Amino acid sequence: MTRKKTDSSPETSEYQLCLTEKQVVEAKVNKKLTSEEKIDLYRLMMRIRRFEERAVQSYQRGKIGGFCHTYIGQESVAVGTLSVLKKEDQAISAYRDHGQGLALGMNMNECMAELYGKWTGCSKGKGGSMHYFAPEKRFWGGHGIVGAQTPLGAGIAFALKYQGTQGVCLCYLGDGAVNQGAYHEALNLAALWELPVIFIIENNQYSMGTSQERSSAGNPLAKRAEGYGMRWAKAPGNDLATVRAYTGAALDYVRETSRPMILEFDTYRYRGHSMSDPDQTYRSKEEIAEYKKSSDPIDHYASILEKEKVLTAELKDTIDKEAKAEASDAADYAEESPFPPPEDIMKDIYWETDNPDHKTSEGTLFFNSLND
Amino acid sequence: MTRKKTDSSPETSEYQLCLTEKQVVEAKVNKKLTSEEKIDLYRLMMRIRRFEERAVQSYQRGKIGGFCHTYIGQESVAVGTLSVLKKEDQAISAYRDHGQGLALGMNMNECMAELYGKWTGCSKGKGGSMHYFAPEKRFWGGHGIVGAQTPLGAGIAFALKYQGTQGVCLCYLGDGAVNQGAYHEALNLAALWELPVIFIIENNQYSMGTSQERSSAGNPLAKRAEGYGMRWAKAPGNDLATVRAYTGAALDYVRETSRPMILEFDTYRYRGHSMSDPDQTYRSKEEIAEYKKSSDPIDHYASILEKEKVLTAELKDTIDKEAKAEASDAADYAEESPFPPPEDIMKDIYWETDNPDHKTSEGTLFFNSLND
Amino acid sequence: MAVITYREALNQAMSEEMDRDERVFIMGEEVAQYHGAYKVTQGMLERFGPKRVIDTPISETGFSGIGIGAAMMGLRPIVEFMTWSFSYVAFDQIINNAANMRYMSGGLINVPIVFRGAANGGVNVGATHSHTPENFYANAPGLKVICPATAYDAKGLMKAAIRDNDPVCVLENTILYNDKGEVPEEDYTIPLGKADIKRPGKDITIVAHGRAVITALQAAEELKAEHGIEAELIDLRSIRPLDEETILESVKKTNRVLLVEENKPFCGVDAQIAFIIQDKAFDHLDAPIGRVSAIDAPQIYSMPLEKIQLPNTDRIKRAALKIL
Amino acid sequence: MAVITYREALNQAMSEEMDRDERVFIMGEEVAQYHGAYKVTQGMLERFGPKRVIDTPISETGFSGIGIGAAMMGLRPIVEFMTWSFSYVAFDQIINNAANMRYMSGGLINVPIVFRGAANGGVNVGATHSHTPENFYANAPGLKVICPATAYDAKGLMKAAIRDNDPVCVLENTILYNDKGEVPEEDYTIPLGKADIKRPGKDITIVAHGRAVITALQAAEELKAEHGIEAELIDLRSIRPLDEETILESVKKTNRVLLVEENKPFCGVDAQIAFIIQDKAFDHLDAPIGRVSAIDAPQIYSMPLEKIQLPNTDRIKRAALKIL
Ligand SMILES: Cc1ncc(C[n+]2csc(CCOP(=O)(O)OP(=O)(O)O)c2C)c(N)n1
Ligand SMILES: Cc1ncc(C[n+]2csc(CCOP(=O)(O)OP(=O)(O)O)c2C)c(N)n1
Ligand SMILES: [Mg+2]
Ligand SMILES: [Mg+2]
Repeated sequence: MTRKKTDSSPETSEYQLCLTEKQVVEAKVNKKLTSEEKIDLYRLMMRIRRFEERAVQSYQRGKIGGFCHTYIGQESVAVGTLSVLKKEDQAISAYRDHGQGLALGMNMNECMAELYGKWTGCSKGKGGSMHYFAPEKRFWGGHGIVGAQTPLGAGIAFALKYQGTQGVCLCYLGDGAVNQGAYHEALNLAALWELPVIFIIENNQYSMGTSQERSSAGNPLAKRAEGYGMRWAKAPGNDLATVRAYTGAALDYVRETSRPMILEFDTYRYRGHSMSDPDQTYRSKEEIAEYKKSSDPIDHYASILEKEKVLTAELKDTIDKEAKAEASDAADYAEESPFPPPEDIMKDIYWETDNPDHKTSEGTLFFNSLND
Repeated sequence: MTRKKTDSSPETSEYQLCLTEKQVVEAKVNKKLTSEEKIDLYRLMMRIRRFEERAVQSYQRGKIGGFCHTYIGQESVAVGTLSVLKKEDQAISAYRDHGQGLALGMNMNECMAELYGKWTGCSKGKGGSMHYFAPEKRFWGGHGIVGAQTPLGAGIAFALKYQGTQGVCLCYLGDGAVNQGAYHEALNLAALWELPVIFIIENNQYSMGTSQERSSAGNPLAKRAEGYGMRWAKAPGNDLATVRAYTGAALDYVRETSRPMILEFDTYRYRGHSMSDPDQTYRSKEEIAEYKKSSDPIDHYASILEKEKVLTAELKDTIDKEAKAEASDAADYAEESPFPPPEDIMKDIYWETDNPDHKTSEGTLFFNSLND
Repeated sequence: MAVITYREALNQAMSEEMDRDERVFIMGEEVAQYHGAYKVTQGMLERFGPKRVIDTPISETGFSGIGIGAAMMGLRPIVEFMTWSFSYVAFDQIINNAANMRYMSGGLINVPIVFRGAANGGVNVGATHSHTPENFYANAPGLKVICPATAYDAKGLMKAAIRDNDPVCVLENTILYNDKGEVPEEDYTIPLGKADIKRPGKDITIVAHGRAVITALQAAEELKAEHGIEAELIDLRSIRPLDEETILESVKKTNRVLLVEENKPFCGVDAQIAFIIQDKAFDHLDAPIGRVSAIDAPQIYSMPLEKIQLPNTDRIKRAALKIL
Repeated sequence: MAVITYREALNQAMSEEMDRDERVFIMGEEVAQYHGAYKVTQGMLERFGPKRVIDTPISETGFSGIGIGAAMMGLRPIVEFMTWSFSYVAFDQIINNAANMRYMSGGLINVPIVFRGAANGGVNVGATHSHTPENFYANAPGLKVICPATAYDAKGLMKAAIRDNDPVCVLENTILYNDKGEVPEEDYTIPLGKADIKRPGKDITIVAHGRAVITALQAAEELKAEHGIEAELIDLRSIRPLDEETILESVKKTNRVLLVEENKPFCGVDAQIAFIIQDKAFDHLDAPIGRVSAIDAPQIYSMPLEKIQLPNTDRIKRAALKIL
């Protein structure tokens, strides 16, 4: 490893990374933003929002199957964290993955088509909403089993270190996922082996219908880091600048020391857990309305940019319209795209059968076929 | 639940339970001990030691199969902790379970016979060294999969609470086991649901050939409790009075509040991880010799009792001789006991087939038989 | 008889047993306040209170282990997996602690626990969420495994499972939850290990379990309508114990067998059934035993393709005709 | 040719592949400083250093997930389970992340990882430590599963597994580690999915895998000596992919089949083999296919009884004679 170590294991008082408001504002990653970049960030959040709103419509029209977990309300977390990544950095998420996918540059067409189960989807219609992938854009997937992506995230970090790069892996998980054994094992291994991974808890207050206090002992969740001698921070997730500042500071620390960290961002999801959640038993309509009104990450950023005179009412409108149009086009694209042909069921199972020229094994790999 | 709650979740500074030397000495559980009881405790440790030494011999003579993990060097932990239990309290352990079994009153015959794979063994020769059981003595077993007993321990506590008793479950695990996901889940659940369980980490410094620092990030191990808002303590495990004082204090707290705790005792194993561990790669002979000389729990307690004039050289000798004789008799008993008959392979699988009068199911439960 | 859904049947079974026996309780993710991800536990929190209807964190290893520990102590837990796919993070607890406990303790302990939840594909939730592990769990001596296909069976089997003194895995199916059927008002149980002939016939024996029973029944009707073939349809209901007798009797009558399941083929339940039939009714077979299973690929998301991947009436009829 | 142990063969295979490819590394409990619980990795830490020979905490879910993540990124990890029994705490990682990753990503990713370790009974370690999950893992499309029985096969198959671009589970056997056999000095691989006829014969086909091959070979010799029966013994070597051709050819010649495995019977590998044979060689069978598996109980500790529980020569001969 070529990484520099700047400190030994933190003293109790030093576990926590805290930024003052001033530090947030003056953070390098925020300071250096041009107006255009700010607008791009705003646009990205809006595109994610409009994409998903369109997906909701499509779901309601029966175009999308299975589970579909929207990210609406949480956009600032994906956009904020991923916007400060460097080229060699990587990301991996859970099933609520539309935000990360789009924020990493996946296009709406492939994302919408995946929801529709179409051949043109990012995973050829094989994965669906929960399983977006774009490795060439450094996105190692949405993953369906709660917490099970966290060892993978540590593994990606392991590879980055093994390969001698300076890259860091951002590994997202929910507030409910912290109680899976896999996460605990990943934390210990990452800390023990000094893997450059940042576990990002997107604390949207609920795991399905269960509030944090009904699922997790101890608070804040990120503080469990201390048990592993690991640094952590917790910050509001609806303010893009805050998210960027914390992620930037965390990335600096991790890049420098190759030590892992936990970042926890408070956020909120507006819709049910998935499209099939009636969302009636565990929180009030008022709670949702209140959050939307006071804390919506997109409105919040808009008002800042408006104050900064970076965003005009007109531009805001244009961005919105364009995002809606893009989402609508994506839905058309998805609609018009073909479903995978039946033979596709048997593809992408083994690298080997997909690459028959390099086949080395013999014998039967599949124990029935489409024609049986 | 009828338990009284005496406090709310502890403040950071209050997570840790610390006893001064004076408090240890004056602990109720230590104070009230009669000379006879002290001798009994001493005898129990010695009996465990001699039992295992005899088992080692038998293993070397090929009488015992598979894995056999001795507890030699750790006797004060089982004896100390279990000697302060009340009638309604329960215990469960990992595979290094001879100490807990004997300390809970299992007799040497059934224990030795189990090692020999004999029908007279506590588990009828079905479980072997790793799987001692004596539910009627409140011992819910040795368990072979690292960490997997910890949710069971929480479950036993769950039952104690559900049934409205004041009982507490002691759940033992090793320093290596803390890195299993199962343990993390058990901790969170126990804290969240306020289950009366004490997780006792027997920190013998190594998990097989891996030292604590090579397997666990963060230190002390028990401190991970704080992440779950849980109390903890760490104390030397070779001093019987200390072990008793800490366990007593922990039991009082847990009984009163129905909140779980973690207790960590430093201890040491003299022999290899199991009988098949050559014990050559990870620690020096000097390290072992030094510990034996300076910290042996039995010698240590003997010297205290000698100072207190409770133990005479003569009595010490008698106890030793008796323990050796008992172990030797147990080996004879085991030797002379029959192996289970072949038909026994098919017994104790389903309660139902063992209780044919109460059978409710029909059809085939077994898909081959001894006569096939 | 009342006509109720499969979901209601399960709910009634659990509620009645909880009425009957204080030691019975249920825990799992979202079973209480949310009334179950699939609403199987609707109303139970209100009826039995939070001591006996318990929401858990997302810690399958943890809470199934707690269930096993509590069962060792004499309680009778029902542990819901939101779906059985999530049991894979608790696999060790089920196999080693639930299944092996009695044996390792030389019979000193028994583990009266029910693990239950849905295990099925067909709802476009992709590879991670569509596992059907009845073959895995039935491989383990010490466990019992049942797969009810109708409301009547669901209730009777679930009640038997809860009263059983051994660990029982109940594999339900989200697609069946809304299916309605007649269910008697009075208390009844169905013994585990008793298959049910869902349709008598003489030309071919079709053996199925879980939702494959419903699909096969449809296919059988079509075989009759389209080809005049009378298929006998056996619903295993219980995988372990297994009603070999009913299967073999039917085979001896029809001499031809088709096995249908939603499992993946390699070492699926029907591999075992095929072995048993050829072993015990070899001379009665006029043709190789046929099998229709899920197509041997991870479960696909894409809606029209998942329909093809799972056994459907076309594939069943085609396979049956090949045998006849 | 050199005569080396099965253990040394595995060590050579891994070491040679690590020499050949920087991306290959090994991790697991006690693989480095301790040289492996069963000394399979003896000397590798010294040779390749701690970057590539890595001791792990007891966190099978964690480190197998790390292996999978690293493999997604293009590394080629070898993950040792001290025994495969301990893979049950990592079951989800293997099934969902290793096996399903390529499919869920529509082929964007592949996972070139080897999971290896011993999976066997017969050494008196009881029910929790004696699992043989080749049937479970081979059930999952996306995984490959091999079970070498000799030093030669172990080396050639292990090298092929490491070079393979898909996840491969290698199930070894602690009882075989000391077995010696001839192994060529030069580089060779054995293609996965190629069975090996360990003994030619004409009277009956015996199919086995893993240590059951060794037991069956002994039984075959005794059948010859005691009864003049010439059994043909097929060593599957690879469970998935499976060499159906070699099996079927043999069956067509001998017309009688006995399947031997150390798996528990219900849905064991041999259930599937039996299905395939009766499906594809129905008319060639003169008698029901026989099976000898571990006796259907959790693995017993008691030494003489475990000998009875596992397939032994007596049980194999008895079963063979029944078929003949
Ligand atoms: C191991 C496992 N158990 C249960 C589920 C079902 N499930 C999917 S998401 C979810 C809630 C997760 O909540 P959280 O981690 O807070 O993430 P959020 O949905 O809020 O983004 C549950 C219980 C699962 N996918 N995997
Ligand atoms: C899940 C699992 N992984 C690996 C093992 C093999 N194993 C048995 S004991 C042990 C070391 C445990 O060390 P520790 O927890 O410190 O307990 P100690 O042996 O020191 O009492 C290991 C790796 C196992 N039994 N279970
Ligand atoms: Mg959440
Ligand atoms: Mg230890």
